[in-house]
Amino acid sequence: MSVENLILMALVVPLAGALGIGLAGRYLGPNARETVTFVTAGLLAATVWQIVPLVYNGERPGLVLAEILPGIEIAFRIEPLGMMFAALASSLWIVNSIYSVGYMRGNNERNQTRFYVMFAVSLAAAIGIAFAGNLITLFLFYEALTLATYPLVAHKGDKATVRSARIYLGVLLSTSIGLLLPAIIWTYSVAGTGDFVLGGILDGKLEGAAVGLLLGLFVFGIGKAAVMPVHRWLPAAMVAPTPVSALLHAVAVVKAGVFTVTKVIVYIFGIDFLFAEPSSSWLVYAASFTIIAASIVALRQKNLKRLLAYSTIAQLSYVVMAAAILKPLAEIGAAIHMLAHAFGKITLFFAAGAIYVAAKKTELPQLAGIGRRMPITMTAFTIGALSMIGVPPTAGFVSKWYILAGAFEADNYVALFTIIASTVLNAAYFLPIIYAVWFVKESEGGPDHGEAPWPAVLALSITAALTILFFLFNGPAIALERQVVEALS
Amino acid sequence: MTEIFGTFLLSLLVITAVAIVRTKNLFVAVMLMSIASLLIAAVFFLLDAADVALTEAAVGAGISTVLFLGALALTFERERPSATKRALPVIVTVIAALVVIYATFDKPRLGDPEAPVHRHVAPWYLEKTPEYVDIPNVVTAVLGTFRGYDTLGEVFVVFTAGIGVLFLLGYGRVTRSADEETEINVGLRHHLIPRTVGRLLIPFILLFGLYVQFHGEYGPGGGFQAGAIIAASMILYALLEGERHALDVLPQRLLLGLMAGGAILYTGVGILGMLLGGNFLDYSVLSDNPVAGQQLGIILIEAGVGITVTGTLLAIFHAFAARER
Amino acid sequence: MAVFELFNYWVFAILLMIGFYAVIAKPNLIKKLIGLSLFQSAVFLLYISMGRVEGGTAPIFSDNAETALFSNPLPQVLILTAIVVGISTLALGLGIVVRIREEYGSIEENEIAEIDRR
Amino acid sequence: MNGINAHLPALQVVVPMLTAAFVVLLQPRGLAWAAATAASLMSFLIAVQLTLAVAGGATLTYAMGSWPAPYGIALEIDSFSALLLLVITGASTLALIGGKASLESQMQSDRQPYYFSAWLLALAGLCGIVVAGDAFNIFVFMEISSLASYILIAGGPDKRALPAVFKYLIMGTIGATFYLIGVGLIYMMTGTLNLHDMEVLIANVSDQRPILAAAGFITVGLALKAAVFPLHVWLPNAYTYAPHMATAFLAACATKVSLYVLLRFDFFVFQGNLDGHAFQFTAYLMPLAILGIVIGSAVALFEQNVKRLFAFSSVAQIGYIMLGASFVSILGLTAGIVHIFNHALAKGGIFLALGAFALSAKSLRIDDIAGVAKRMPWTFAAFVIAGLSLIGIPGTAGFISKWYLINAALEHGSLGIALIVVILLSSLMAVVYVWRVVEAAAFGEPATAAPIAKIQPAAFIALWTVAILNIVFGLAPDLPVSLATDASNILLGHLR
Repeated sequence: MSVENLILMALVVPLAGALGIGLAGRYLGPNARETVTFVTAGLLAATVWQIVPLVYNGERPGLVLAEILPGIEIAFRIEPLGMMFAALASSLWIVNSIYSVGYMRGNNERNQTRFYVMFAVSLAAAIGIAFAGNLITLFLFYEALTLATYPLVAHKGDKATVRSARIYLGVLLSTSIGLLLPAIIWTYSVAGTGDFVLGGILDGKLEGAAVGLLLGLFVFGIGKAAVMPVHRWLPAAMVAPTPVSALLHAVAVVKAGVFTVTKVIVYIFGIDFLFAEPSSSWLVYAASFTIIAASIVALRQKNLKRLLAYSTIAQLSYVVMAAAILKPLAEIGAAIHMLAHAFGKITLFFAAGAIYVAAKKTELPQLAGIGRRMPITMTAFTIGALSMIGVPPTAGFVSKWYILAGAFEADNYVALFTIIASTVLNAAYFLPIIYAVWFVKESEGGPDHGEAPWPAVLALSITAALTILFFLFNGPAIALERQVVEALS
Repeated sequence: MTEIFGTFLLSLLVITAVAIVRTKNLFVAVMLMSIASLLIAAVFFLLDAADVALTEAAVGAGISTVLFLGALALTFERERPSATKRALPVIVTVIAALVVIYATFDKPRLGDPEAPVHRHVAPWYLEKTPEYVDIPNVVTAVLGTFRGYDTLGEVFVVFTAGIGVLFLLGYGRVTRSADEETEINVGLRHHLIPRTVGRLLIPFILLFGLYVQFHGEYGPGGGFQAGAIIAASMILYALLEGERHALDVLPQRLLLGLMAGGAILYTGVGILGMLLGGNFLDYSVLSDNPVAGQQLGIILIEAGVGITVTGTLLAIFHAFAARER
Repeated sequence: MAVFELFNYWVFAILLMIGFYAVIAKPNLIKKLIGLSLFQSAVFLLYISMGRVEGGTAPIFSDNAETALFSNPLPQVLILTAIVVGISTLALGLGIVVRIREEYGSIEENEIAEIDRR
Repeated sequence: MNGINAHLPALQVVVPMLTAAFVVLLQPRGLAWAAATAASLMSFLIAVQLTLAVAGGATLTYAMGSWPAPYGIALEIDSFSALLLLVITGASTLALIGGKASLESQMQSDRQPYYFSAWLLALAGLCGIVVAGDAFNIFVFMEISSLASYILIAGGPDKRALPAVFKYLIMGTIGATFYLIGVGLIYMMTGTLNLHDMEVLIANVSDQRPILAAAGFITVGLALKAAVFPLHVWLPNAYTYAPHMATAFLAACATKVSLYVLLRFDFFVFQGNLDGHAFQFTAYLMPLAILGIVIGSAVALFEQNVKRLFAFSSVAQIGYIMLGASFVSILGLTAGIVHIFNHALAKGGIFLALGAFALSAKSLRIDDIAGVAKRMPWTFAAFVIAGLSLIGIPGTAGFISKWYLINAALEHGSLGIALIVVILLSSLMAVVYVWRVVEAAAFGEPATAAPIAKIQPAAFIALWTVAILNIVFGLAPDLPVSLATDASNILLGHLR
């Protein structure tokens, strides 16, 4: 199959899958529905992975779907960052689907068909973001992702949930319409194009404070990157069922955000152009502030999922900060951190969801001693937490290493300090949990329970294993991302 | 002399208008409105607009007065005194007045034959009417053929209004039985003098209407005026003999048929022109001789106008008159 | 004399304003329609006045005076149409007023607004 | 076939008009509906043919009665008219198909033949305005369409429709009469009624005061009919209490036709000839447009009746069109004209969906439509798509207009930036008011047991056609954009 068709397939498969899931859910019942989900997820991953070797070998396949207006196209072009993002999202979808079956059935959730349908649609949007060849295409799928995840966030449908979902949609839509859209239009009107070109398209077209302003419109317009103060939607999104939090709000949606930021920095501004432009240096400070502040807030959380949400905010800003260091090694670090954080964080969310299904526990103090009842889950949780801190042999160590190296290269002491401080803070909020889970005695009178349903356990085991494996076998991924910066010099 | 008379009439008109706005009695206002229409008609006549004068007299003083009275019968005769704020209306009115006065200073003098109005299109009509249409009344020629499309539109405006009133008020449901001695049933049958005089008048009015209809090519008149006049005669009949009798003579279904039929006739003539190789509303192809074709076309469309106007005005009148308060 | 030359237009302006005032200031719906009729009549006057030619006659050819000066036929045609449009609007407006009276028991704008607010 | 093609401009008006006369005679009401729909569909096909004929900037003229132009009445069709014709006939056809079921529930059957006749007259009137090349002819057809629209609105089941329509009648007649005064003043100074002729002759008028006054009267009169802020007061109630199918039709095209005349008149006749008029056009209309956008959206935020909410949104959207036009630039005019098309798609879809909701809810107050999404999921989905288009989410038609509008604003430096802020602000307000409805429909708990009704297949088809068109013209907006670009070139071509 030609690569153009593969790109199309990658977009069409989840959409067709959504339709199939809807029909199966309506007429055939839950088993058929979930079978369709798995088939779709498998097909999607297979499609995406077929493109990986091509990109790895230096090809940059593309496709123009339609020309909306003269010069404004719906076009796709796959480069290493997007390739990695697509591969990550599509692969983890399989794992997440396994988990979803366990979680949704274990919890007797309502409207499961809608859940699976919108999940598939969200994946299609995420793939669209990953493959987008220009700003407009990216924006299109970015908004589609926001809208497709809204019903997932509002899934429960009660008043509090709807209110949180309103914050979710309100923040994401208003930042994207109010800031990102003007930024895109500005870019088009200045550069005459919005295509992602290695080395950027704005060099020489814009200078001085305008650069910093445009960068600001982009960074805060991309609300999904959750740089403070536009992070409020992420804790709000935690009202969603855990599989949603896991795949979307630890991987697809938030990574779409930082992915977009990275892509804008690398392919729209160009890192050399930005590095030479002092008005853009504020971004490192904003990201640093977000990392430290979010970590401090996380310290004070009592609810496990909210703690994870704030941890995510901090980790996302790692990527933004790494991208903003504007040095090749740091850009690699940014890309790798997307992967590393994804494995670790999805594991943590899976674990949190498993705890909820098995024990209906959501608050930190309730977790004392739970390690004895759910050893597999809590082992995975521990691995995830260590990866967040950046302890070897976990994935988190690899990416932190690269970011640190990049910070040295740029002599960026703010970034250096931030990384060290946040590592301490991460340890400060994760280690007590790990300690309590394994070594504190369980309080009396709690429910008697074991592990969560097996699909959930299977899923979190896989992702925990991936977290470790990535530490050992990260060569190909790094080689892939190195292409982004090597082509530059 | 006519200027002075015209000025006198116009001054009267202004005074009447002020009185109309000031009176609290709506019946009085309607009557004054009828007088104002007659005054305007007279002014139009002085301004050499015979066709318009005739129309204004028939429509403004006649039909619209009847309609107002019909509506008053179904509502209230007196305006309620109210303490609404006058500031905004006054300001808006004054602004509009200033704009108009501002514009007036440059207007060509009344009756100036060198004014641009008279130098572009109008001479063409006067010059070409004998050649293309060959009827004496240029107004009818312009109305019927040169701007026949406007007139078609106008017929449909009338038709729309008829549809609207029937839609809103229904067929004028005459619900009581025919034997009952209500005003709707008996009209003025028990009043000897109006009945006798009225009955005598009706044939003459009808005849005059038909004259106006078919004499439109030669003198002032045409479908609209004739329609209004014929409708007036039938309205008089209805007043004298009662709604029920009038409806027996011209039942609602028939009126509806007239409404639509006239419009269809007019449009049909237009389409016929199209089928015979001309443009829409091109009458010259209706006959071998283009001028005869034009004349035939004008007679047909004037008939269409007359039919629709008669039907619509009567339908509207019945809708008001037969509605019970 | 300038007064006579432009008098028609001034009467047009005055009538227009009287009618306009009645439409927007009077709360009585029938009074509004009366005002509207006056308002439109003023415009008729404007058109017919501009069509007048001094020393002219109505634009109807007669056998004996082929060379006579005629008034402009076009404004007359337009106003014929406009008069008919006016009566049509009036008929529809009155129909609506009658229905309002049946539904609300009033034809005063402020009273109707009051009923609607309830 | 060539013979028929030559007559299409006339048939565009004649077909619905003649059918209207026949429809009242068709007492079986199903037949009246069928005839009306057939005529409307035929008008749509004629509009498509005409669009093909003028695509690329050609102008079709048609001499009524074969009389040459300034003496007889000429019809004139260019890209601008074609776009409007597509909107009008398309909206009418889809509303007729999609609204029948809702009309059955809102009107006794013996009144329906009149109603469908009035519908066709409104259609014919609107088409007649658009194809007209003669100032007075525009007035005549404006009156047909206005009188017919009054009937369409007065058909609403709620008694409040009556005062609403009366207000509309008064304001509409004032607007039309103002227009007539303006035309009269121009006629007095030039001696012609043909728009092209006026353009040429008006340049020779030495004293501009009557022309200036005429420009004022015409602009105000048409702005009244187009519900340009602050002359919009008739619109919210009229749209709210009209039968749903009529709201869908009229909201999609009625006010826009007046805007069309306004733009056409202004650019053809005034802007090239009056000193400083282009500047005045911008100076007067832009603030009104902005106020309309902001205030219309703001009122919609707090409105409890869903139809009224979207009626106020229409006031804001008219502001967008005016804003685009007030730039007096290719991009700006394109934005405004494209928005005429796109807003019709979005608003038409929304009102069609609301009509379907009304079958399954006690009323269209926001509390009463709670949970309607569960009863009518497909209708709801189409509603959401149309709503997104109204907001201007990429991938929907609404986005295209926003894109052009913002690009047009960017040409204006710091003023442009301020305008962009306004546009984005009102988009955000649109997010809020659309989402209030979405949230209530999707997650609200119905207070009382609402009647369960299924959407009729015909309504379903019409609604989804509109919804899909919203997406199609968001991704492939070639048709409206090229028509609008041609149209703005034509308009600006008259400025010399």
